[in-house]
Amino acid sequence: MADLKTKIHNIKLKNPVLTASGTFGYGVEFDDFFDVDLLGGIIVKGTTIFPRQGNAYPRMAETASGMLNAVGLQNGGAPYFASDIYPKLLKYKTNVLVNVSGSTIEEYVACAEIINELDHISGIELNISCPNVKEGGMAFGISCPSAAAVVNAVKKVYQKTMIVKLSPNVTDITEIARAVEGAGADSVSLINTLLGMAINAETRKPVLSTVTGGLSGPSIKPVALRMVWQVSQAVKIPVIGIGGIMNATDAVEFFLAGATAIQVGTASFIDPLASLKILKGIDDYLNRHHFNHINDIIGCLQM
Amino acid sequence: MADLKTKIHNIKLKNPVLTASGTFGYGVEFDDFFDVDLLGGIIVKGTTIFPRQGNAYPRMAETASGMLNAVGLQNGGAPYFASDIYPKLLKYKTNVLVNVSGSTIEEYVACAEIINELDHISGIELNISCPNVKEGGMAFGISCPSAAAVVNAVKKVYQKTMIVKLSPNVTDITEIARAVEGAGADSVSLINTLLGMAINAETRKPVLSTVTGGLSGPSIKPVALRMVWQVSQAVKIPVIGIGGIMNATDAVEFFLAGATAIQVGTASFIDPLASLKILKGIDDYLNRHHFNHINDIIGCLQM
Amino acid sequence: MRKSVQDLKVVSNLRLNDDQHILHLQASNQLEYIHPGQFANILVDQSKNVFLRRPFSFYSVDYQNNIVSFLIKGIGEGTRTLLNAGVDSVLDVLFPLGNGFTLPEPEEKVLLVGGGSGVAPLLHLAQVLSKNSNKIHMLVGARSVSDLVEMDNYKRYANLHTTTEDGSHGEKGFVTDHSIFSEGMTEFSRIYTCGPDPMMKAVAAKARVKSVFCEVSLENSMACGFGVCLCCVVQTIHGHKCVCTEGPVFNINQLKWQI
Amino acid sequence: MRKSVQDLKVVSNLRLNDDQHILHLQASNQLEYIHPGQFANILVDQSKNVFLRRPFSFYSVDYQNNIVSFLIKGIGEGTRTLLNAGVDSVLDVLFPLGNGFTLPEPEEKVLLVGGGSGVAPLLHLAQVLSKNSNKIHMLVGARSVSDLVEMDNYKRYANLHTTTEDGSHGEKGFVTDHSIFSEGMTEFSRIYTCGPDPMMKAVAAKARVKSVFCEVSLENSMACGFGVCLCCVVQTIHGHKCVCTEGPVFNINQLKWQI
Ligand SMILES: Cc1cc2nc3c(=O)[nH]c(=O)nc-3n(C[C@H](O)[C@H](O)[C@H](O)COP(=O)(O)OP(=O)(O)OC[C@H]3O[C@@H](n4cnc5c(N)ncnc54)[C@H](O)[C@@H]3O)c2cc1C
Ligand SMILES: Cc1cc2nc3c(=O)[nH]c(=O)nc-3n(C[C@H](O)[C@H](O)[C@H](O)COP(=O)(O)OP(=O)(O)OC[C@H]3O[C@@H](n4cnc5c(N)ncnc54)[C@H](O)[C@@H]3O)c2cc1C
Ligand SMILES: Cc1cc2nc3c(=O)[nH]c(=O)nc-3n(C[C@H](O)[C@H](O)[C@H](O)COP(=O)(O)O)c2cc1C
Ligand SMILES: Cc1cc2nc3c(=O)[nH]c(=O)nc-3n(C[C@H](O)[C@H](O)[C@H](O)COP(=O)(O)O)c2cc1C
Ligand code: FES
Ligand code: FES
Repeated sequence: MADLKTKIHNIKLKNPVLTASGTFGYGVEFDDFFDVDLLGGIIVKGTTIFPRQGNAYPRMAETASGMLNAVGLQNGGAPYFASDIYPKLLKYKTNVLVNVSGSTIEEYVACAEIINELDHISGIELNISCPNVKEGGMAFGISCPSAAAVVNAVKKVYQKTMIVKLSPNVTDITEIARAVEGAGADSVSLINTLLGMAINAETRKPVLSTVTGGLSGPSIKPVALRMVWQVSQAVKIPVIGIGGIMNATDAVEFFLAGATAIQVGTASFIDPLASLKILKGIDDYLNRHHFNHINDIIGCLQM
Repeated sequence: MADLKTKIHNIKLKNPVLTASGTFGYGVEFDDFFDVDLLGGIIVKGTTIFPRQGNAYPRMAETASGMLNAVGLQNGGAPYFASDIYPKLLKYKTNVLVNVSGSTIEEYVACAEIINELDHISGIELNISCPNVKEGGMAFGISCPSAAAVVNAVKKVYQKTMIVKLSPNVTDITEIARAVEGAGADSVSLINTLLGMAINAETRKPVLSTVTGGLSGPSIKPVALRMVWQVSQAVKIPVIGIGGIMNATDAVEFFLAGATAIQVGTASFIDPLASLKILKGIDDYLNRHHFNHINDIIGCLQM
Repeated sequence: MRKSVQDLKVVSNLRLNDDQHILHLQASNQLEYIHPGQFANILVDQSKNVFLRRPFSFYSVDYQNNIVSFLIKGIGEGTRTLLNAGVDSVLDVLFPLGNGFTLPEPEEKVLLVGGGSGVAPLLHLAQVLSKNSNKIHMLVGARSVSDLVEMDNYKRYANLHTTTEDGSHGEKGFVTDHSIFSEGMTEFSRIYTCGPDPMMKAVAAKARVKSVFCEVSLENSMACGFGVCLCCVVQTIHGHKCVCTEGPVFNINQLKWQI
Repeated sequence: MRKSVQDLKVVSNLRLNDDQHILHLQASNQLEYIHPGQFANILVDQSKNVFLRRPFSFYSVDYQNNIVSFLIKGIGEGTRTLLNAGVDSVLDVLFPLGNGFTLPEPEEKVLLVGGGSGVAPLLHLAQVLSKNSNKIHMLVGARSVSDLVEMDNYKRYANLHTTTEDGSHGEKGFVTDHSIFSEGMTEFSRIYTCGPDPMMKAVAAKARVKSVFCEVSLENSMACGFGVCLCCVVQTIHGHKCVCTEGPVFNINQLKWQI
C-alpha cells in the first residue's frame, strides 16, 4: 500500500480520487455498489439557490467515445439541499463537497452562504463553466474579469475551501486560472465539458432539446490533460484533473501532468464501480513502480 | 443520382466532398485505391515558403476515437512544390487546392505569391490554425486582429479563391470567422485540430516529441459540428465543415449544420477509400430522402 | 434486490426473425427477485461506436436455473452487436433497474397491450400475474404476421389477441383499433402497455376515457440507468422525473401527456 | 502489387505460447507478389479502444492457397484482440505496404538476426532467399527457451543459431554476444535484422565495424501506413523519411543512428 494522502487547501484527502459533480448524484445512489467512504471525497450535484427543473428532454446524445449532456443543473435548490438532502449525507465519513452554480453573482453568493452553514460539507466547487444554462454558468468562466468577480464575491461569504471549476471553452485557460487564483480561489478543477452538438441525420433535427450540450468522456481526455498540464505550471494552488478518466492509467497521466487529485465523471455511468477500481489501480501502479507516495508522481512528467 | 454540384466562391465543385490538408498527401498516394478525380477536390499538404523538416519523432499518439499529431508542417517549401510536385498534379481534372502556412505574415504572403502563379490550383486554404509549429501557425488564428492581418495581406497578392481555415482553440469562433470575412476571406473551413496532449504512464513521458499536438478524428466531431453551426449563422461566406467525418451520416450532419462542403481527414488513414464511400453515401441519403439537390439539406437543420 | 454489475454467460441466442433475437443469460449466483417491468443495462464491449450501456427490459426470469432472458430488436449498432453475441460469451450486465409494474390484486382481470419489441416486459409480467391467478388478456400489434413472434409463449399465460396492419394475422389495423377496446374495456380493472410512444398514448387515451387504471413503460434515452445523470427525464405532474429510477413504468395519471 | 484493402478470412489461429499466435489469412483472389519485409495494416474492429490500424510484417506468403500469415505478439489491446480472432472471421487488411529487403545475388551467404516478434519478416525473407539458393544463417535471440517459437520452421530454410538470456537454449547472453559475430562475421556479405531497437543498433554496430552490408526493419508508430500522415518518420542522412513508404527496411548507412 502506497501512501495516497493528499491535500486540497484545507481539505485532507485520504486519497486523491473524487467524483465529478453531476455524475455521482448525492453519492447515495452508489450505496448498492460499494462503500463510498473509501473514496477521497465526493462532489455532489450542481446546486443553485433556486430550484431548477433543468432542460427539456432529450438531454443526452451519445458520441464517439463520449456523450453530450444538456441536463441544465436540475436540482431542488440550496434550501432544499440543506433541509432534505444534507441530513442523508451526514453518514459519510469522507469529504463531501457541493458544486455551486448560479445565473448571477448574487445567486452564487446566496447559494454559497447557505452551504457555508453546513458543517459536514468540506468545501465548495464553484461551477463557472456549465455550458447548459441560458444565463450565467459558462459565461462567467470564459472571461477573466467575470470569473474573478464571482470568485471574489463568493470568497467574502464562504469560509472553507473554495475550488473553482474551469471551462475548457476558452482560448487560454491559464489566463482564467490565474485570474481566479488572484481572486482567492483555493484550488482549480478542470475541465468541465466542451461545448458540442449532435444532429440526427434521419430526422434532420438536433438531438438535444437545447441544440448544444456539454461533451464528456474519453474523447475529451487529450484536451483535459493538456489544460491540466498548462494550468499546473501557471498557478500555485492545487489543480484537480477531470476529463475522460476511465481507468487508473488515465488517472496517473493526470497526476504526472500536475493534478493533485482527480475526479471521475462519465466513467461512473458505464461502470458504477469505476471510481473504486481507479483508486485501487492507482495504488497498484505506485507499488509496481516502487513509489511510496502519490506525491512521487504528481507533476513528475519527464520532459 | 441527386445533383451534388456546389460552389465555394469561384470554385465549382462537382460534389461537396474534399479531402483535408495533411491527411491526403498530394493525392497521388491514393491512386492505387480509387480515381481521385471523382471527388469534388483535394487540398494538398500544408505548404510553407521555406522547406520544413517538421518535428522530431514521435509525432503521433492514438487517443479514444481519435489521434494526436505533431507533424509540424513537414514539406519541401513552395518553390519545390511548384517545380517538383505541381507538375504531377496537372493530371487531375478535379480541383486541387493548396494549404498555405507560415511563421510570419511575410512568409504567408511569399508562399501565396508562388501558388498564385500555378494555373491548375483552384485556390488556397490559409492555415492560421496549425497547433504544431513553434511560431505563427495557430497564434494567428486565435485573435481577431492577427487573423485579419494575415488574411488582408494574402488577399493583396492572391487572386483566386482564398479559404481561411479556423482554429477551434478559441473562446468564440464566430468572432474570428467574422474578422476574416471582413478581411476578405472567400470562405472559411473549420475545424483544424484541437490542442491536446498524451502521456505514457509507464515511461512517465509525453508521447509526442512536442508534448502537445493536434487532436483529430471522431472524438472532435461534436465540437466541430457545433462550431460549423455557429459560424454558418455568423458569416455570409460559405463554410466548409471538417472534423471527425468518418461516414456519410457524419457528412450529412455537417451539411444540415450549414456546411456547403466538407473535408474528410483522419478517416482516410483508417480507410483510404473513406472519401469515396462518403461521396456515395451522401448521394444515397439524398435519394432515400427524395432530395434532388445537396442544397436541399445545406443549413436545413429543423429547430 | 440490490443493484449490481454481473458477468452473465450467454447460454443461448435464439433468432426469431431478421432483426429479433432472444438472449438467454445465466448468472453464476442465485438470482434475487426481479420485478416485472424492471430492466437491465447491458455493456456492448465488442463495438467501436457504442460508448454507453444499452437498456433492455427483462423478458423472462427463471430463478431455478438463474437464467434471465431479453427480447432484443436490432435497430442500431448496439443492439445489432448484441444480436451477434456468441454462445458462451459473457455480457457485463447492470441490474435490476427501475420500478416495474404495480401488481393487481389476485383474480383481477387485466389487459396487457404490446407493440414491437415493447412487448418484452409484458411476458415477464404475464408470467408473474399467472401465478397470481389473474385473468390475463394480451393484445399484441405488429405490422405483419412475420413481426409477430413468440405467440406460443404468450398463449401459455394469457388469452392472446393480435392485430396486424396488413391483416395477415388477427384483426386488421392498429392495436387500438382492436374490438377488445370497443367491446369489453370496462371488464379490465387494469391495463399495462409497452411499445412505441404513439401506441401507448392511444392506449392511454382509451383507458382514460373509461377511467381504467393504466400503466405505461417508457423508453427514454439513458446514460446511466440508475439515477445519477438526470438525462432520462419525463415531464410528470410533479415535474421532471427520471425514467430509470421513478420509471420506466408510470401511471398515465402521473404523465403530462397530451392524450 | 498495387496496395489495396481486402477482406481476408481467418483460416487458422495458431497459439505458439501465452502471447504469440500465428494467424493464417486467406484472400478470395489470387495474391499478387509480396516482397519480403513488406507489411500489412490490419483493422481491429472488435475493440472499443483501438482507433487506428495495426501494422504487421508478413511472416509467410503462400501464393498457391492465397494465404498470408502473421506472427503476432500480444502487447496491447490491438494485438490482444487480434490474438482472439475466431476462425472464419474476417479481417480488413490494407496491403502490401513498405519497401522490403534488398535481395542478395544468388549464392551469397547472408545472416538474418531476429529478436522477439521482430523475427516475423525474416521467415518470409528466408523463404524467398532459399529459392534464390542463398546460404542462409539465422540467429534468433530470446529471453528464455519458452519465447523461442517456430524453430522448426526456420530450420527448413536456414542454419539456425540461438541465444537466450538465461542460457536455456543456444548460447547464453544477448544476440550480439553470439560467437557467430566474433568468428565468421566477414563470411557474410549481408546482414538483415529486425527486432527491438537496441538489438538492431548493436547488430548494426558490428556490421559497420566490418563494413558488411546491413539492413534493418524499423517499427515506428504509424497512423496511415501508406505515406500520407507523415507521422512515422525516422532521421536519415537525407532528412526525415517515412518508415511506412521509404522503409520499414533501411540500410544502416542511411540512418542517423548513434552506433
Ligand atoms: C427501459 C428500457 C427498456 C427497453 N427494453 C427493450 C427491450 O426489451 N428490447 C429491445 O429491443 N429494446 C428495448 N429498449 C430499447 C433499446 O434500449 C434500444 O433499442 C437500444 O438502446 C438501441 O441501441 P442501438 O445502439 O442499437 O441503437 P442506436 O444506434 O443507439 O439508435 C438507433 C436509432 O434509434 C434511436 N433510439 C435509440 N434508443 C432510443 C430511445 N431509447 N429513445 C428514442 N430513440 C432511440 C436513436 O436516436 C437512433 O436514431 C428499451 C429501452 C429502455 C429505455
Ligand atoms: C512495419 C511494422 C511491422 C510490424 N510487424 C510486427 C509483427 O510482425 N508482429 C508483431 O507482433 N508486431 C509487429 N509490429 C508491432 C505491432 O504493430 C505493435 O505491436 C502493435 O501496433 C501494438 O498494438 P497494440 O494495440 O497491441 O498495443 P498498443 O496499446 O498500441 O501499445 C502498447 C504499448 O506498446 C507501445 N508501442 C506500440 N507500438 C509501438 C511502436 N510501433 N513503436 C513504439 N512503441 C510502440 C505503446 O506505446 C504502448 O506503450 C510491427 C510494427 C511495424 C511498424
Ligand atoms: C450528465 C452530466 C452532468 C453534469 N453536471 C455537472 C454539474 O452539475 N456541475 C458541474 O460542475 N459539472 C457537471 N458535469 C461535468 C462533470 O463534472 C465533468 O466536469 C465532465 O463530465 C468531464 O469529466 P468526464 O469526462 O470524466 O465526465 C456534468 C457532466 C455530465 C456528463
Ligand atoms: C496527420 C495530420 C496532419 C495535418 N496537417 C495539416 C496541415 O498541414 N494543414 C492543415 O490546415 N491541417 C492539417 N491537419 C488538420 C486536418 O486537415 C483536419 O483539419 C483535422 O484533422 C480535423 O479533421 P478530421 O478529424 O477529419 O481529421 C492535419 C491533420 C492530421 C491528422
Ligand atoms: S439514465 Fe441516468 S438518471 Fe436515468
Ligand atoms: S504512417 Fe502515415 S506516413 Fe507513414
